[in-house]
This record gives sequence, structure tokens and C-alpha cells, in this order.
Amino acid sequence: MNLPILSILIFFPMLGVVLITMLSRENQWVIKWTTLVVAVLEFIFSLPIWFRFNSDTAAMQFVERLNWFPSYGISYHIGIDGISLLLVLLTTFLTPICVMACWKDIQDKVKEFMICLLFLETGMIGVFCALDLFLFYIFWEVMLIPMYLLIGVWGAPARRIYAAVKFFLFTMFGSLLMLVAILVLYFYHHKVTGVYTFDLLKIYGLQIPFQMQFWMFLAFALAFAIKVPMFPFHTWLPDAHTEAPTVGSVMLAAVLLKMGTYGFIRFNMPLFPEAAWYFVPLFSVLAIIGIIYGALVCMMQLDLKRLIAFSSVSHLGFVMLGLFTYNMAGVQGGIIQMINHGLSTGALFLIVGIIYERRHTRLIAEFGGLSTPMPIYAAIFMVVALSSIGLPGLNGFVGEFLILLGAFKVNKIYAILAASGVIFAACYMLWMFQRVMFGVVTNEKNRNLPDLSMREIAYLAPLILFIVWIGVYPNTFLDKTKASTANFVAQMERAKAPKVALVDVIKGDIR
Amino acid sequence: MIEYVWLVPLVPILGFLFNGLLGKRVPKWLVSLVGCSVIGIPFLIVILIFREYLQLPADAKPVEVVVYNWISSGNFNALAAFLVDPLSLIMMLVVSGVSFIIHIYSVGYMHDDEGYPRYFSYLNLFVFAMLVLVSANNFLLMFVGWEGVGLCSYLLIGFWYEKQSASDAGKKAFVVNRIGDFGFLLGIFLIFWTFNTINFREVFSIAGTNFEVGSLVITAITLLLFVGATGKSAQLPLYVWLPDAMEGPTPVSALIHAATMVTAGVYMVARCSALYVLAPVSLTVVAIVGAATAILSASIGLAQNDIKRVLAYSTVSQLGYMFLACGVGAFVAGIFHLMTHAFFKALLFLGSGSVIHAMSGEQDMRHMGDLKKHLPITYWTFIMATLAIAGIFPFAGFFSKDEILYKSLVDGHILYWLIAAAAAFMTAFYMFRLIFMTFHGESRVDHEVLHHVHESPPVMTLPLIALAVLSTIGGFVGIPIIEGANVFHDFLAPAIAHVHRPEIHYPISFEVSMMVVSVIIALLGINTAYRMYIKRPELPQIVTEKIPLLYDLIYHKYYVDELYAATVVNPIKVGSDFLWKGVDEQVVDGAVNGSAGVIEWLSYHIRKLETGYVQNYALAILIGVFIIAGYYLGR
Amino acid sequence: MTISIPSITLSNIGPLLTLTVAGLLLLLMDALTPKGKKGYFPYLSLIALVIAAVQTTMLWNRSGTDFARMIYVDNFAFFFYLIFLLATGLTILISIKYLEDYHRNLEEYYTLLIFATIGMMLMAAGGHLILIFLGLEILSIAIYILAGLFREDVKSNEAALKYLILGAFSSAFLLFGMAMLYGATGSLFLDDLAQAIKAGVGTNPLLLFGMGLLIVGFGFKVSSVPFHMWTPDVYEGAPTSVTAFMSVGTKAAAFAALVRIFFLVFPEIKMEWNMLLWGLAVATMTLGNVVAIAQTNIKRMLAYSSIAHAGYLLVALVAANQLGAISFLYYLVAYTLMNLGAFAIVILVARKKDDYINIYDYCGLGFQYPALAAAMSVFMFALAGIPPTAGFVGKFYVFSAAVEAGYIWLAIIGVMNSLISVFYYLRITVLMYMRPAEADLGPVTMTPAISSAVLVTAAGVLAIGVFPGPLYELALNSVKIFVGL
Amino acid sequence: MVVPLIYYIALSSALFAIGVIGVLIRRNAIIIFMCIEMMLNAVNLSLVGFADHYQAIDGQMFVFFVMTVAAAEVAVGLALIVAIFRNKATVNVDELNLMKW
Repeated sequence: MNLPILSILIFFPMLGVVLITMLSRENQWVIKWTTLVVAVLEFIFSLPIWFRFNSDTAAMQFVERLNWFPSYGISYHIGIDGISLLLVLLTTFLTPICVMACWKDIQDKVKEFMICLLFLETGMIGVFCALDLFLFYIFWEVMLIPMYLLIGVWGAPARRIYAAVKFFLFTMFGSLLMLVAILVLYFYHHKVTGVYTFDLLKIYGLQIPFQMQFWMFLAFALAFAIKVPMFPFHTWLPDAHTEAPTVGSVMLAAVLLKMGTYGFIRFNMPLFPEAAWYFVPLFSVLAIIGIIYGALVCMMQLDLKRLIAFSSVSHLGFVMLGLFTYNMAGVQGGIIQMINHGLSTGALFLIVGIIYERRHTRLIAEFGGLSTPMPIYAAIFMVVALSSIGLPGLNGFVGEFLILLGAFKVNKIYAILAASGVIFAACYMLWMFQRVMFGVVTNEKNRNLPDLSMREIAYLAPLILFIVWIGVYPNTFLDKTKASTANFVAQMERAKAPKVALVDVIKGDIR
Repeated sequence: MIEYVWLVPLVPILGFLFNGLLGKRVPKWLVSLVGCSVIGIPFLIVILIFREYLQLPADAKPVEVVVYNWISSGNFNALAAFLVDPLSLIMMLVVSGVSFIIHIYSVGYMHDDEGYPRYFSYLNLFVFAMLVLVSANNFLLMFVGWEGVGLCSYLLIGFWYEKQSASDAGKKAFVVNRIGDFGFLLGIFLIFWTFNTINFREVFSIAGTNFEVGSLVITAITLLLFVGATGKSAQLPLYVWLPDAMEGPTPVSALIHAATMVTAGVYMVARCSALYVLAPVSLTVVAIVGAATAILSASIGLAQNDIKRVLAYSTVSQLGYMFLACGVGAFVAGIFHLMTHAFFKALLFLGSGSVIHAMSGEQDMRHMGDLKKHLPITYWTFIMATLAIAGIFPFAGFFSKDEILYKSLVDGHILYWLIAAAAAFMTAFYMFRLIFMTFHGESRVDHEVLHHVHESPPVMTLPLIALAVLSTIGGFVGIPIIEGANVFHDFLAPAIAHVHRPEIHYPISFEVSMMVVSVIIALLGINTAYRMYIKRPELPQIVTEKIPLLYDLIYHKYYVDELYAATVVNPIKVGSDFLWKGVDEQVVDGAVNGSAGVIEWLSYHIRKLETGYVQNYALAILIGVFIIAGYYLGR
Repeated sequence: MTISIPSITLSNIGPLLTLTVAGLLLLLMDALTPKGKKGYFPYLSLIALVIAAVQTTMLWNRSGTDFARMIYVDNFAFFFYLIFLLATGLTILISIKYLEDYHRNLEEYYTLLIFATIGMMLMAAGGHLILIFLGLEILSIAIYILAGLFREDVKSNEAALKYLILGAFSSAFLLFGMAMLYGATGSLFLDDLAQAIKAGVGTNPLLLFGMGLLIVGFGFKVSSVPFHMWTPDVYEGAPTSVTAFMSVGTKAAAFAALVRIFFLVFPEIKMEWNMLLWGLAVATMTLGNVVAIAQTNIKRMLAYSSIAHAGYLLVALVAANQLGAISFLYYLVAYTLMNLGAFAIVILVARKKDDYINIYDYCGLGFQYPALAAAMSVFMFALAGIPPTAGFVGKFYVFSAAVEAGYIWLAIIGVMNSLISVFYYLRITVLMYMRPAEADLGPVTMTPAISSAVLVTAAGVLAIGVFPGPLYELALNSVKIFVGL
Repeated sequence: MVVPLIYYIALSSALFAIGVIGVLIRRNAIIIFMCIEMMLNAVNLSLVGFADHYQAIDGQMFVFFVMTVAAAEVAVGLALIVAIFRNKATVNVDELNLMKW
């Protein structure tokens, strides 16, 4: 049986889009169910890649390769390894949850919303599967559009347009420079080997002079750093997160941000290993600044979603720190932390979305004492908040621990500074939790808020399941990434940063 | 049975799940039954394991039980595995035993609370975490329990979440604990990258063979771990959360903030004794911090009026004792005091809970007095516990406290002894002050309340009695002087490392005389309290007026909370606000919006060039011609 | 004395002949057909265009010159023929309803379009400077008239006059440049010019100035900074359908001639012009994109956008490599499709006449007319260069060419410019989807003709965006003539 | 006497410049057209000069085409000016700035 399973995964949601396009706009119920069925089917279709995945090899699996544009060296080349496997599954896992989450939230322009959502899924899976730089770039850019629409059309009234446009332009800013870098790489590959190709696996083998690596790394890194987002390129995130509809925030936080970190590990580091080593201090410091800065800024936020957005800056700082350790623990921690962040922050946004749906405000001050009317909600919120602050036994801890463990080996100062973020995380999260959930109900509007409905429990439960699962038995997931990570680490170990002064690199006279 | 040691922590978590998920839907008695039995069962299992362990041949000890591989990445492996050795057995026994008693007490105490199932589920979760903490075989799993108990402490302190002070206290406890955990975590990293393992026994054996005494890395590790201990065990400078933690229900204070969780730091130091003995500097730090905490918090205890706060400061002070013991290398003495303290301090808290219960929630001792006749069982058990904590022979506290005092003198320094003795004096004083203010003298109770004052139901008094028995006789497992009578010491010996120093033998008479001295000190304290609160009740007033500054300082707990607020909390808040509104919105986002703004500005100005006059356009073409011509001419 | 009459093959100019005949026929019919019965004119024109297109495809792969070397018979020319025919055809489709709304007997419109097309074709195929000049003027004069088509409309008058004055003015410069080239080399044949330059006229000042003035003349037509000033005004004032035609047709034709001259005649002295064009390209892209942000009239915005696109195309010219030439062709096809598509929507949204051409008139369109708005979004994203549209691939080629030629900074400036452009293209989608309609502007009337134009352009934009391969091969085939690259 | 080529170029350049200046400074549309004619004729002059220099016919041939084109342009131009005059009663290019920015 040789089904092109990844292609199915990528394009099945598009089929759903076509299907929904043909449905009548009046019949919201049918549209929602259709989307849900498509999303669930997509998830089911994605299960074989988990079960049939061979954890012993770092090679790409489920590879498909078609000549798309041969004279330009562009092929439809897709495949996954342990790193992308988890991210693909995260995407297919979260989409049905998102569909359920927006069941009541979205009443207006449902059809378009669902189309955007499925379109987004295609883009995201495509990004994680693409092994051709051109193809990757296409998916990378394509998914901006549905996300942009999600924020701009269904976002919170006040500043959604500003947020959407900022999101689009900011992300595009980085990726355009990456496009130039991709082209430079492409022509350099031709110059060296005489072959025109965008095939990532072929370009991996290229020996690039350090001077060039330096600039190329920066160009790629900018694109990814914006997406991650690393300090100081993060300011689009709070706006986008805050203004987006719940589901948009979830997708944004859970999957889109991972494209940045994924980009680092898939493209930046293996393509430009020497430069990657050279930039370890810079990026680690930026990551650490992100961790602490994000956490500190979080503390003062008045808006729930903005707070979670800044907490993402902090969490993604951990991921970046982990990836830049280039050792097993750090990198695996980084990868698992990507998933963790997807689950926890995704869940947090869903949770905030639930009260937003009931109260139409996100201001912390509007709430207080919600534990009394909404005990189940409180319990789930607590679990997720704890997962977010890295409580052992829940998923966040595993990732953060491994990252810090890895970072500690590289540089103790990094680890010490980064670990302090754990303290701040507790501060802002618990303070927020206290202000929202504890105390007596002072705002009359909150007095009779209904607790979670079955639907809400139904979509939160799977998230909680995985939050606990990864916390208690992370090896299920770590094992899948082991071979790929080991390969990555070995790859990185073969390279070392040349000892040259920054000034000389920039001036260009290092030879 | 030993191979089923994983059941010990597992069973309570079933209770947690049951009560947490279904508690609201099942009758209260079932909640109580499940809540208590999931603690009782592990207690029984521990007893069985204990018996089995005693019969094991020496070479089969200690036992490690691996459940599964928890986290593995590269050469890092953290197993979910348990270590059964004397130290963990003692701890498991104490934890599950005391927990069981307190669970039963809680059935009565919390009976009318709305959050009854929630309470039991949290409490069960706590026991789970605590048992994991004490039975883990590696640092990381211990850390799981370590943070887990912190979480439960947070949940239980903030149990009455509608009270602002309660949720504040919970948060404070968690955050302060996190600061300690931060140190612990770094310690684990350093351990792993030093030893390439985080398994206790492997670490200790490598440390013993490959590292010199005074090795820098070991010193660093032990200091980092000790940071964790100061957080969890409320030592200077991180003790501030514990007094506030009294916002929680009283059984919680008894269980978590007296008997078990707060002693985790002592347990950890004792567990890592093999490392600490290699780091004399760290030991000194431990001893100094312990001694300082003991005296400082004892002094604060002198002036508190809230019955639970007195006990809280007393706990901090007693924990200081334990660390002092560890610091001078008397780890066993520390653990011994840990155990006896668990008994009598739990009893004290439960007793105070009984008082508070009777007083309809009143905690201020100034509104009590002469409760002896109303609460006889509570009173008498309370007396026993107080005698124990004061260190009066033959109560449990006597043995353990005396050992610490003695060791601090012979293995430590005369200063330690002086401090410890002074603290002992104060302890005796304020504990009896508490007794006198609460149970004796004139009744200052509101009439309204007085009507309802009654002895607690048996479900609460029976645990008191059980603990009173333990507080009374518990010390006899560690009888000093007589060879072979110190069962406790002998049992623990294999799990504890010894400080490498020349053995000095002191004459028995010296030891005995020191005992006498310590009892005398305690009696002096009791006497002073008696004189001030029974014989001349006006005396305290006079004393406070004579030394207003000092009194004020003590009364306000040396203004430590205020100090922290001013130096740490507020700067962080102000700084964060600045980071957000100043840096993030103005600078970072300002740059983003600014560059967009610049382009927009340009757009609105460049468009003005387009004047609409055709001749201007022609001129532009001509200028273009000139530019091209200029380009060719100018090269 | 013998006169040698060169042998000619008429079929080599078959498409041109067809169009000429059709144009004349239309003029004749205009005189003969009674008023009100001229509805078939556009369709007749379309048939002529289709025949020409078929003829062009049948000519494909012929090579060489004809008519005494006056005409190039090569794929490059044919490729451009097809672009022009496509542009004209689409223009006709979007014009019908628009002109009917004006209730004007404007049958000469189609004749003029066809003559303009002939002019463009001559520019692409011309092997002699006279022929290029003539082609340019045929095109220009037709467009002067088209721009002033609405005689009563002051804006239309003004646009036409501005265009005419400036067009003639710049033609004079172009002509002067041609004269100088003639002076420098003694020939007006492109082939001979190339030979002469190869032989080493090198940096003769006459040659350089001649070349510079060619840049001025063609720069005007493609609306490159600083010769772009007419563009917004003329685009705004001219009838929308004419604007659409101008924006793609004139630009493509001027670029066809420019590319042919620069890549055929001047590659040897690339060093003499590439930095100059580098500057022009940067200035053109930047100015076009930056100023477009401030525009609220959509026609004016698209005018600035067309300036910016000229800038991107100049980048390909600067690159001066085979990929650059290919990217020209590809980009022009893409641009034709997306820009004409956009103008089709502009015409539709404007309702009757040019009533609603402010960008705020697009508010709420997304959910009133989903298909229309979706198409407009496709065009906007394409113009902005976002995959998977033709616009993206076009830019991708252009910047590839720049990178390959080593102009990395130019590529970076180019991509940063597309970023700026995203802002104003995106604004249209913002208005369509994220703002509610401010007032009821009345229904949009779709006719089969204009709908099919929208459909063809949108489908085309996506199709060649997703499958750029075939068109690439075709373009590659067409640029083989530039051996100097 | 042979007139040197440079004279032709100089003269035609001068004429061309005068034409350019005329276009730039005169306000009357008709005069602007005349100035454009002047520019074209300046080019014609140089073409003839070059043709003479090279003893080739192309240049002179070009002149005819230019003249034809110029005539056509003026024809369109005058028609436009008439139309504008009808609408605005002016042929002053200064007053034609309805569209700007």
C-alpha cells in the first residue's frame, strides 16, 4: 500500500474547502458539521504517519517526489522526519478542536470562516512537510492569507484590522529577505555543483563559505525569528493574538509560531552550521531576553489574551534557547516544548475564549471569583495554567527541563538566567489566575456564568489528556524525535564556528 | 511487597482523581471514606514494606524499584523509580502516618465546608506528591514531588479562594517556593553534567570516590540544593511565605506546613548527606542559616497574637533547628527532630484547630483564655505537645532537641549552641505564653462565641490523642547515651554519610549535664511565661512599653515582608510596567510603527510632487535627461 | 543598375495583416452600419484577434528577419504578439458594458484598439529603428485618441492632452536618441547597430547619449521615474477600459522594444547602462510603491502600482541575463492578466460609468459579492506577489535574475518594495472583507463578457502561478535570440 | 564647401533645446505643440546631417516618417484642443490640473 499519505494530508482540507464552497451559506449547521467531519477525517488520516513512522532512522519518511518545474529545479518534494511528524500531528489534532471551539463563537460568515480554517490547515501541514525550498516558501506565504483573514474579519472589533495588517506585513518582511537568501543559495548551489535545484536535501550537502553563511543565516533567521517571535521582533504577536478570534489565536499560537522554530531547526541550522555556531551567543541571549522580558511584561498586562501572547514570547524563548544548544537534551527539549506550547497555550486561548464568548471582554479586571460559578472551568484552567508554568508531571516541565539541562551544558549563565523565567512564569500566571478565578464575585455579570458545556469539555479534554500524557510519559514523543535529533546534533557537531571577529565578517575580509 | 512500593504514592492519586472528578456527585461519606482510605492503605503498605525491609539481607539493601523510564534524551535518563532505604522508609512512615491521622481529623474539621470533596482531592494529591518526594530514587523525580507539594500547598492555602488574603498567601507560597526550586533545578543540572546521572546512589558513590572534600563543584551543587531547601522549608531568607500560609484550613497547616512538606528540605539535605559531607562550606552555610532562622523566627513568635501564627513561627524556628543539626553534620539528629516535630507540631496545629473550631473561627489569642474547662481533651493533648516542643523529659521533643543542642556544641561551635539555647528558651516561653493565653487566665471570649464553645467531636479528638501518644513516647526510639538504645540512629546509619572529622569522645557525664542544662533552659522559659501571663498579667504591657522599638520590630516581624516588597516585588512591578509601556510599546513597537509611519509620511509628501501641471511633468522628464547626461558626463 | 527587390513572405506578418484588414473593415463598417446596430463590433474584433493569435501560433519557431531585415520573425516577437492579443482581447471584453453605460456611439474605439495593437506588434517585431518608432507612434496616437474618448468629460480631455503633450515631447527625445545612434554607427538596423558596437564604437559619446535618450523615450512609455509623472493623471482621467489597456499594452510594448534593443544591441556595453538602470529601477519601484499608499482613487492607486511594476521589470533589465529576459516575458503575461483582471473588477464595482472608483467603495464587497471579491483578492495578492499566484512567480523570476547577475542589493530593495506594496494591495482586501459597506451603492451588473474576462484572468493568474513550468519553457524558447546574454 | 558634421549636431541640438524650453515655458497648448514640432524638426535636421555624413539614405528616409507622424500627432492634438476649448473655454495648460497627487 503506497498511498501518498502526506499529499492526502496536505490537500484533503482543500477538498473540504471545495465542498464547503458549494454549500449554501444559509445552512450554518451543515457547514459546521461538514468542516468538523473533514477535520476529524484529516486527523484520522494523519494517524498512520504516527503508527507507521520508523523511529530508528533520521531519514525522511513518506517521501513523495514529483517533478513540478524541472527546468528550474523545483520539485514537489515532501516528507517528514521525527521533528515534523509531531508538528504535523499537532496541526491535525488541533484543527478539529478548533472547529468545535468556534461552534458557537462564530455566527457570522461561517462559511468563509471554515474555508479559511481548512485552507490554513493545508498551508501549515504543507510547511511542515515541504522538502523543497520553493515549495516551502509557497506554503509559508500562502498560510498568511487565511490567518490574515481570520484576524481581520472575525477579530475583535476595535483593532483587528491593525492587527491583521501588522501580522501580514511583519511576517512578510522577514520572509521576503529569506526569499532572496533562498535564491542566493540556489544560484550558489548551481555555481558549485552545476545543478539547479531547490531540493533541501541536496542543498544540505553544500559546503558554503563562512562569509556567505553568515549573511544567509541572518536572512533566514530574520524570517523565522519574526515568526517565532524572538525579541525584538515580537510586537506583532500581542496584537495579532489579542485581536484574533479564539480559534485564530489558538492556531496562531499552537502552530504558526512553531513554523518559526521549525524553520530554524530544519533550514537555518543544518544549512549554515558554521554560522549557526557563530550565532549561538547572539540568539541565546535574545532567547533569554525574550524569556525574561516576555514574562515581566506579562505580569503587568490587563488583557487576558495579551498576557498569554506575551507568555508565548517567553515560552518560545525557551524553545529557541533549547534549539541553539545543539545537544540532545536541549534540542529534544526544544522540540517537545514546541508541542507543549502548542497544547498549553492553545488550551489557554480556548479557555479565555470560553469566557470571552460569555462575557465579550478580555479584561482581567472584569472578572474575579469565577471559580464559584464555574468550578469545572476552574479546574481545567488550573491544569492548563500549571502546564504552562512548567509544573512537573505536566507537559511544560519536560520541555523546559530538557531545554535548561541542555543550556546548562552550553553555558551556565544562560541556564541560570533562563531558569529565572520559570519563577516569573509562576508569578504572572498565578496572579492572573488569582485575579480571574479567585476572590468573591464582584461583577454581577459574572455571578451566573454557566459552567462548561459538554461541547467545551469535549474539546478541552483531549488537550488535557495530552498535557498529562506528555508530562507523565514523554518518551512516547521523545522516542519519535530521537533519531532525527541525534542526526541533527551529529550534523551540528561536525561544524564549528570559525574564530573570526564580527567586524571582519561584516567587512568581508576573513580569508 | 517491596516491589509494590509504587503503590504507595499511586493509591492517593486515585483518591485525588475520584474526589476531584466525582466528588461532587457522590455522598459526603463516600468522599471521606475514599479520601481517608487512600491514605490508610499506603500507610499499611509502608508498614508491610518496613517489616519486609528489616528482614532483608544486608546485601540486598537498599532496594530500588523501577517503574518506567520517564524522560530519556541522549544520555540523560530520568526514571520513575523508587528507592527503599531506611531514610525513605522513615519518611514514608511519618508522612503516610501523620497524613492518615490528619485526614481523619479533617473529616470532622471540614465537615461543613462547601468544598469538601475538593479539599480531600487536594489533600490526597498532596500526599501523593509528598510520598513521591520522599521515595524517589533520583533527583528529578524528587523534584516532581518537590514541586507537587508546592502546588498542593498553593491550592490548599488558597483553599478558601474567595478570601483575598488566602489566595494571596497561596500565590506567595508558590512563588517563593519557586525561587527555591529554581536553585534546586540548577543543582540538578550541575549534578547531571558533573556525574552524568541523577540517580541518588550513583551520584553519591561517584562523589565519594571521585571528589575531594571541599571540591568546588560539590560545594556549588550543595549550595544550590540548599537554596531549594530554604524555599521549601521556610528558612532565611525565603521563610516569609510560611506564616502567611496559615490562611489555609488548619489541618492543612498541620499536615503541610508543620509535619511534612516543610520538612522536605531537611529530608533532602539528609538524603544528600553524602554530598554535603564533601562540602564543609555548604555545611557551615546550612548551620548558620538554620541557627539564624531558629533564633529569628523564635523571637518573632514571642510577640504574635494569632494562635496559628505563633505556631507557624515556631515551625520555622524548629526547622531552623533541624538545619542546624544537618549543618553540624548531625543529619540523623535532624531527621529525628523532623519526626518528633511532625508528631508534636501536627498535634499543636490540630489542637489549635480544635480551639478555632470551638471558637467559631476566632484565631486571636487576645480573645481567648480559660478554655481549659471547655476543651479538656484538646487542652491536655496540647499540653503534652507543648512540653514536647519545649523539650521537657521524657516527651519526644526532649530527645531530638537535646541531641541537636548537644551536637551543635560538640560538632559545631559554641555560638551555635548559644543561639540554639536562646531559641529553646524562647520556644518554651512563647509556647507556654500560648497555653496561658488560650487555656488559662481570665476568659476574654465574646459572650456570643462562648455559648458555642464545645469540645470537638471524637473524629477530631481521637487524632489528637493518637498524636499525643506519639509526641509523648515517640522520642524513645532515639535514646542517647545508652549503647544500642538509639534504634533510630542505628537504623538510619546506612543511608546517611558522616562528616570526616576526628572522633572526639566526651565523657558521658558531659552529655548528661548538657541534657540537664537544656531542660533547665526550657523550664526557665516556662517559668518566665508563667510569671508574665499568669502571675502578673500586667507585665507584658510594661515590658512592651519599656522597649517600644524592639517590640515594634518583633511585632512587625522585623519588617521583612515590607523589605521584600520594597526591594524586590515593587521594583519588579515598576520595572515590568516600564518594560511594557516604555520599552515594548514605545521603543520596540515604536520602531515598527515608526517605520510604517515614515513610509506613510513620505507617501503623503512625495505625492505632492505630482502637481497636475503638465509642464512640471515635462520638466521632470528634462531633469531625467540631465541626470542621464550628467551620469555619462560625470563618470 | 539593378534594383534588387527583396523577397518577402507575407505570412511572416500574417497577424499584422489580419489586424490591419480587420481594423480597416471596422472603419468601413462603422460608416455603413446604421446607428444602434453596431453591437457586433467587439465580437468582430475578437474574432480578428483570435485569428491573429492562431496565425501567431502557427508562426511559432520561425526565425530570422523579413522585409529587408525590417521585421524580426522570431519567437520573441511572437510571444509578445500573444501578450498583446491577449491584452487587447481582454480589454475588449471588459469594455463592452463600460462603453454601453456611456450610451455612446463609440465604434471607432475597437478600430483604435486594433490599430494600437498593430503598433505594439511592430514595436516588438521591429528590426529597424524607423519601424520601432512608427510602431510606437501608431500605438501612441491611437491611445491619445482613446484617452480622450469621452469628449464631454473634462478629465478625459485633460488626460488625453497631458498624455499627448508629454508623449510627443518624449517621442522627440526618443527620436533624438535614435538619430544619435544613427550618427554613431551609420545604421538604423538593430543588427547593424549590434555589429557596430561589437566592432568597438564602444564609448562614443554620441552612442552613449543616444542610448540615454532611448532610455528616456522608452522610460516614458513604461512610466519609469522620473518620466512617470503623466501616469497617474492619465490613468485617472482616461476611460477605465482604456486605462486598463494602456497599463498593460503600452508598457508591454515599450518593454518589448526596450528589451529587444538593450539585449540585442547593447549587451556588449552593459557596463555603460546597468548602473543607470539600477538607479532608475530602484527609484521607480520605490516611488511607485510609496506614493501608492496615499492614494484613495483606485485608478490612481493602480497607476502608481503600474509604476512600481515597471520598476520590477527594470530590475530584470538590469540583470541582463537569460533569466532576466525570461522573467520579462513571464512577468508581462502575469501582469497583463492580473492588472486587466483588477481593472475589470474596477469597472464592475464602479457600477454605472465611473461612479464608484474610490477605494472606500470596496467596503463590504467581500460578503456582498463573494466571487467578485475573491477574484479581486486574487488580483491584489498577485500584484503584491504573494504565492501561489502568477505575480509571485513573476517577481520570483525577476529577483532570481537579479541575484544570479549578482545584484543582491537590488533584489533586497525589490523585495522590500514588494513589502511596501503589500500594504496598499492588502488595504483593498481589508476594505472588502473587514469593513462593512458604508452605503448601498446599488447592484453590480455582471455581463457574460466581463465575467468571462474576470474568470479567465483569475484562473490564468492562479494557473500560471501554480504551474509556471510551461510558460517558462515557452519564454525560454523565445529569448534564445539574445545570444549576447 | 563641406559643412562639418558637428555643425549639424550643434544646430539641431540648439533647435531642440529651444523647442524644449518652449514646451516648458509657454502656457498655450498650441504653442507647446509648435515647440514639439520644432524639437522633431531639430531631430530631422540631425538625421539629414548624419545621412549626409554617412552617404546613406536611411536618415533621410526617417525624416519623412517623422514628418508624417508629427502631422498626425498635431492633428490629434488640435482636435483635442478644440474639445477642451469647448468644455473649458481655455487652451491654457496651467488651467488643466484637475487631476493631481
